[in-house]
Amino acid sequence: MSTAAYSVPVDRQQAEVREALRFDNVTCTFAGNGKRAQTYTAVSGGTLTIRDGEFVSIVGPTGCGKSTLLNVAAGLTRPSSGSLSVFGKKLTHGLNTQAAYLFQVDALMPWKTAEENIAIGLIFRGMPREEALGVARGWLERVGLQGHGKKYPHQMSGGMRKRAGLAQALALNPRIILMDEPFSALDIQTRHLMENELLRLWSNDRKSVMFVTHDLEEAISLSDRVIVLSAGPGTRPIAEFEIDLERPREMSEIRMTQRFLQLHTQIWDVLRGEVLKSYARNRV
Amino acid sequence: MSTAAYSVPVDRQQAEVREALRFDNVTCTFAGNGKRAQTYTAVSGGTLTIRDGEFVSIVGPTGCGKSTLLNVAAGLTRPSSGSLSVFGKKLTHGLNTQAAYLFQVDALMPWKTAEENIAIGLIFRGMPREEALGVARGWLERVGLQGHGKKYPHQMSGGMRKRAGLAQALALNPRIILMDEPFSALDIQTRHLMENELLRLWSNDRKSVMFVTHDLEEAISLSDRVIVLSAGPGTRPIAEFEIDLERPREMSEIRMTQRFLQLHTQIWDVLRGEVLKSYARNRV
Amino acid sequence: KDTPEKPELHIAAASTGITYLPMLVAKQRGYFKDEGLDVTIAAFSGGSKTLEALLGGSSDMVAGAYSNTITMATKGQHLVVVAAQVICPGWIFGVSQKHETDVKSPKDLKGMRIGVSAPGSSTHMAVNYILHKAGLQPSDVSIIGVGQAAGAVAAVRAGQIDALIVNDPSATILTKDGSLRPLENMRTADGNVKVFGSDYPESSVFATQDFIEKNPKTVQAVANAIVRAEKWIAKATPQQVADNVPPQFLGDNKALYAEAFTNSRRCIAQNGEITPKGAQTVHEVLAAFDPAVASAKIDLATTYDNRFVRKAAAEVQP
Amino acid sequence: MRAIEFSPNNSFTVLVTRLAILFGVLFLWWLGTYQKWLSPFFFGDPIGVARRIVEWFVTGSVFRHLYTTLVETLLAFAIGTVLGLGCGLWLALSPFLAVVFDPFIKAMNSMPRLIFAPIFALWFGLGIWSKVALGVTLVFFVVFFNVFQGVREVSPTVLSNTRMLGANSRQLMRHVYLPSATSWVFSSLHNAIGIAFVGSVVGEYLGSEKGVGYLILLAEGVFDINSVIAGILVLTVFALVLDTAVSMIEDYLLRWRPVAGQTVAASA
Amino acid sequence: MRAIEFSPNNSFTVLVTRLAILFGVLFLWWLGTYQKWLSPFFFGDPIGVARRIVEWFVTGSVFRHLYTTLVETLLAFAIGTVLGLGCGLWLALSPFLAVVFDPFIKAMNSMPRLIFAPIFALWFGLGIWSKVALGVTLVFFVVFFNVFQGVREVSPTVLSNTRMLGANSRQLMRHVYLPSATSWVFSSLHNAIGIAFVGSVVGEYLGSEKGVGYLILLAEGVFDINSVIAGILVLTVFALVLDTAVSMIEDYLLRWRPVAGQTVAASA
Ligand SMILES: Nc1ncnc2c1ncn2[C@@H]1O[C@H](COP(=O)(O)OP(=O)(O)OP(=O)(O)O)[C@@H](O)[C@H]1O
Ligand SMILES: Nc1ncnc2c1ncn2[C@@H]1O[C@H](COP(=O)(O)OP(=O)(O)OP(=O)(O)O)[C@@H](O)[C@H]1O
Ligand SMILES: [Mg+2]
Ligand SMILES: [Mg+2]
Repeated sequence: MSTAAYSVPVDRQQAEVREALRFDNVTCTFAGNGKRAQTYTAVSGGTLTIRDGEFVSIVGPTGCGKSTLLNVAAGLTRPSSGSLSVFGKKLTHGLNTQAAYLFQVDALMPWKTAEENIAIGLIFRGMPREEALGVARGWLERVGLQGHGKKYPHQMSGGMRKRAGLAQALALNPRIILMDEPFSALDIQTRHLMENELLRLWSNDRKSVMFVTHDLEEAISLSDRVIVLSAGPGTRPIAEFEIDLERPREMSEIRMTQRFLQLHTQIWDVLRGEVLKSYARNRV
Repeated sequence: MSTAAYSVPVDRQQAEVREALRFDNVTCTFAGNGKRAQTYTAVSGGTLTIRDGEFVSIVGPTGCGKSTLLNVAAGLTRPSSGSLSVFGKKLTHGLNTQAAYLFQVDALMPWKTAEENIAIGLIFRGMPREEALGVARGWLERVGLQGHGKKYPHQMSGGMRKRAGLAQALALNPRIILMDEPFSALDIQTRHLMENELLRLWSNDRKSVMFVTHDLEEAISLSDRVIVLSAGPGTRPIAEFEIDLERPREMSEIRMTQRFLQLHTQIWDVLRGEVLKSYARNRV
Repeated sequence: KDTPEKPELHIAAASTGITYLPMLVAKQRGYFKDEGLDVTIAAFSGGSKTLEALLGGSSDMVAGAYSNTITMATKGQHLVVVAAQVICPGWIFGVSQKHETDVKSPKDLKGMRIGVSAPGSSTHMAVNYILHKAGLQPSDVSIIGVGQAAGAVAAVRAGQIDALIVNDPSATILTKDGSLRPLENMRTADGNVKVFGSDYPESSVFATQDFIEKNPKTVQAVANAIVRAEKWIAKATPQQVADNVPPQFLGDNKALYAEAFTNSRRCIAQNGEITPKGAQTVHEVLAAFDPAVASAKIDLATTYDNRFVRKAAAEVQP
Repeated sequence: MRAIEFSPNNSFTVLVTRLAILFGVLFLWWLGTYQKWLSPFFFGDPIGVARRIVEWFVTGSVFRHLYTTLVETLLAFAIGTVLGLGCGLWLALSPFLAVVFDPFIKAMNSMPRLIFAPIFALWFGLGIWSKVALGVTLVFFVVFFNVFQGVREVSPTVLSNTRMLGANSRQLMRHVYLPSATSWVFSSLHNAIGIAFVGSVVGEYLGSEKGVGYLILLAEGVFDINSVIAGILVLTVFALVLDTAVSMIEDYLLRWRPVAGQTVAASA
Repeated sequence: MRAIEFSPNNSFTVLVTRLAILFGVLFLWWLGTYQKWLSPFFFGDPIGVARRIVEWFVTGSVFRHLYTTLVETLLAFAIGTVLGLGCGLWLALSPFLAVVFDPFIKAMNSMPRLIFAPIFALWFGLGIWSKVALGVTLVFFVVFFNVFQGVREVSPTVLSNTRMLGANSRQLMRHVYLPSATSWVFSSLHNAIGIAFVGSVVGEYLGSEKGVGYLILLAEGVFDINSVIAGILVLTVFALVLDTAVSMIEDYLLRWRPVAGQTVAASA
């Protein structure tokens, strides 16, 4: 697939800068409803770094602020304080044009068919329509949607929409990939196939990936590093784990290895604590 | 919680009829786009039964037709041929009023806060507003959303919306519960808490549950019976497994038992075959 | 014959009723054409709209009330009548059936609702004048604009107004079935003199001074056609008249039209002239209520120009 | 299930019901005027109206009037829609200007435009353009308010996603705002068609040399109510034709919509 | 970042820009008429207009006219909105009737209602009710088309969910259709306010004994263009007041909406 010619402009500083994304003391406070309502601080003092070419997974209790962090990384949410740097440059306004973002919720254009949705990003980058549709059809096949390309989003199942979204984001061949639970609506087998596909793509030219998931096994088996977020409100990264499993990895096999189980237990201990804390805190 | 007085009217035939839901040779064919477009048969000749008080999980490759079956069970989609019976009565028009349905996608009313959303079903059943809000607050706590009751759906995270939807459906105390991947957006720990909660509720008065999931472990650990669907198009149930694990079950423990792993392997073999078939078929 | 400077002429008509017959007949019988003019008559829903069209430059001439030239003179606009179409306005001022018994003369109208074609129009002025002569103030009555057509008829019949000033054919319709009992009849020379004391020029054809200066031949051609039509009308039977009105100005009720014509024919001018006395009367009527008119120094002789019609009367054969 | 299915997709039943209503109303009208319950002076009579319409078309006298009015209406509709769309999009996408212009636009919308007819006549002459201008001032606002709101209703997620995919503002317009606002636009267009006709007829009614409004004005002056009604009916038919065209475009553009009853019936 | 922030939330900049535009236009108007570029016959002059307005309010002569027009407008607005809402909801929820009535409604919308003024006068008298009737026929369609479309745009999932929760049709209406159609309704209301004013003024223009339309007509009859403009301006101010009230209700009802820039700024 020759998408490279249409990919996002390459930053000059790339070679020197080793950090794809850098969150500096990021705080996100949301306004409440009404005038006298309390604000809600979802993320507070979040400092973390995704190095260039690194695959980082973010795990944390539900509702802690993972999607919020991704929105900040994409430039869609401006932090209340703190800053985000993309390849060393502060992002003060506008979107993070280096990144592709797979949203947690459906975000396909309902008025376009699956293949048009996948092709549209390429068309935005100036690829001729026919060529873009050709590339899109290749992607459809890769995410197992061949034969469903002419369906509109409302005619697809939840898992199919997720996969179409995945293809849409990846087809752009961006330097940073932000993914919010991309595989949660898929059955395990399909999920493994997708995970393999993702890793294959990633290892080709080492994109920087920020990957949010609830599935700890998935996080470990895919990542270079797993970051655990604390329970909200005022979420911040509380633990980091380097995943020193060898690459290339085969999804269905790696989960049986000794080191994997070890890491799983370690991370799980931290994570469980946070979840219980979150649950308890909500329960009061 | 005294929701019983407001629950759906109890069918007279209940005692005699042993089948909560019965799909008789159900076929669902969807129209394509445009005049000359092909139709797509998602489900074909689907025959299955959910007995009264039974907890049945449905698994199958993504996009095979699980949500379609649930829609038929809810009376939202009318099958192209075949029929659905609810407690022995054919459902020829209207909705299945005995059932509560937790949708795969977000279905909360965006103009109501979390607690209003949960209370609304009770209000529809004639419970005074204040009382209903009281019950709703109880449910908020049970699904770990205490303190978030005044948030509108767009202010909640994906997992929080899912849990609010769960509370909304369960608060009605219906005789049949239809659930479409209710826990897929939750972290494992929260998921276990929710699963336990669901099982506790279910065991209280043995509702009939039709539970769609991608997580085979979840399916096995919750259910009385697991039904595997074939790959689409023309999906039909191809295998059934009685889960003879003892109840009550504790989520975090049951997965380690011998019988569990045995069942898992059995079901997995069938399922994997279907997924691969589905993937291959799409790949052509 | 001289060819007109502006052969394509647009005339804006404030109404196309009986009092505009000379123009309509001239058009239908081809008199304009005979003078080398291609006249288009644009119908407007009131006098003020025609003036706006004239001053805005979208019409060349106006068929409208003479009083307009006086009002406009106070605004610094110099309009000149070149041919009168009537010598009396052709109005009936009457009371509705309901008040037939209690209103015997205009002074009994105190506190009542009086319909005019539109507030501020020439009918409104005339009503003011009539009331003034009867010793009433304008504020003693309410004035309602009801138009001259279906709206006016409906308003009288439904008893929504107590008195009405209206011209034909509405006047004929309303008096025939007794819905309106005339108090003043300005369709006859006598009735007209009783109200105003003299001729009362109303419907006429005018243009801006500018236009007349630049297009004397065109104006002459118009005057010729109008005078010729007036002469023809003077001799025609009502049936002939009805047959010589363009169908769209006639409707499908020729009998009604003929009857209305019979009632109003005394008003149709015979030679297109405006008399100084008549002009004086109109000025008085306006001056009684419009302070702008009362205070302005207007040389009435400049508001009309009888030269064209006199020349026409001398030359034209019906 | 029932002998007759009152379903919107059963075009036979729909047609029959429509005709029943149409002829019912016509009959009541005829009866009312025939029995003098309704004054024929105001309500004409259906037979006279029909005769008038036939006469118009047989003699062909109506064509130039009809042509004028249709041209005015179509122009007003087209120009008003394009302007409304343009301004609606433009302001919806520049929040600052939207807030600044808000009171001015609302003020203009609340001005009785009829009163400007003379000014339009001044600027655009007595021909079709002054009527078009009047029509445009009516159509514009109907479209404007809906487009403005429609653009703001775009799903924030779809919008964010498309922006992340690298769309520039022109592309956002074409691929997100316009498709998303389509149903808003068409809702306003259905209204605007009628309004455009009203605009041209009223414009003609206030002063013109031809057109159906002119016919109506003249007919009113001589109490020819049948011609008035005939004029209105002829226009109405054209309005419906135009509306059908708009509906067809709408159906085409909104073909991506979920439709009720998605499953194909067994018999199909 | 810049010295002046052109943000819609900066109410000072907004106000200044608005005033600048307002006075700019007034100045151009004044200059145009003063220099005779614009004919004072058609455009009056701003100072004369201002003097006229002051005079009206000082002598109080305008109040009974203003009162009449406001009452008519409010009634037309209220009745038209309620009817439009009612019919829109009703038809949107009965697809069969909607399809059947569709051409009739569109036909009625395209009828030039001005021409019915005599019939309204006949039915409703020459008092305020005939003007209200005229206004209602205008407002109704604007609201109707939007409500009708708004109801059909309800998210199918939310609708299904609410039906599964056991809502009856009245409850569906109240808890799903109405909230979901709210932005549609309000979009039409902003338009309808202006239209209601137009309706009453035009109605008065066609036959009345008081009201601002009457004032305007009277002034037009004696070519007092300053009074015409003064009348229009006074009405416009009231239209803006009414619109502000509608906007406030709208903001309250739509408080559940996601707003842009959800995070609280550091300084806040
Ligand atoms: N616009 C908003 N207004 C108010 N609160 C918000 C808003 N958006 C998010 N929040 C709050 O911020 C917190 C974090 O939300 P976020 O969506 O980032 O969670 P998450 O980690 O992605 O959870 P999940 O795993 O369930 O998707 C939640 O408590 C949520 O209620
Ligand atoms: N309205 C529709 N029109 C056309 N095809 C449809 C429609 N709804 C569903 N389908 C098709 O039916 C098939 C089954 O869809 P369904 O949503 O039931 O899958 P699912 O088993 O729930 O999948 P997932 O696990 O991804 O949610 C899919 O191939 C889908 O494309
Ligand atoms: Mg999230
Ligand atoms: Mg599904």
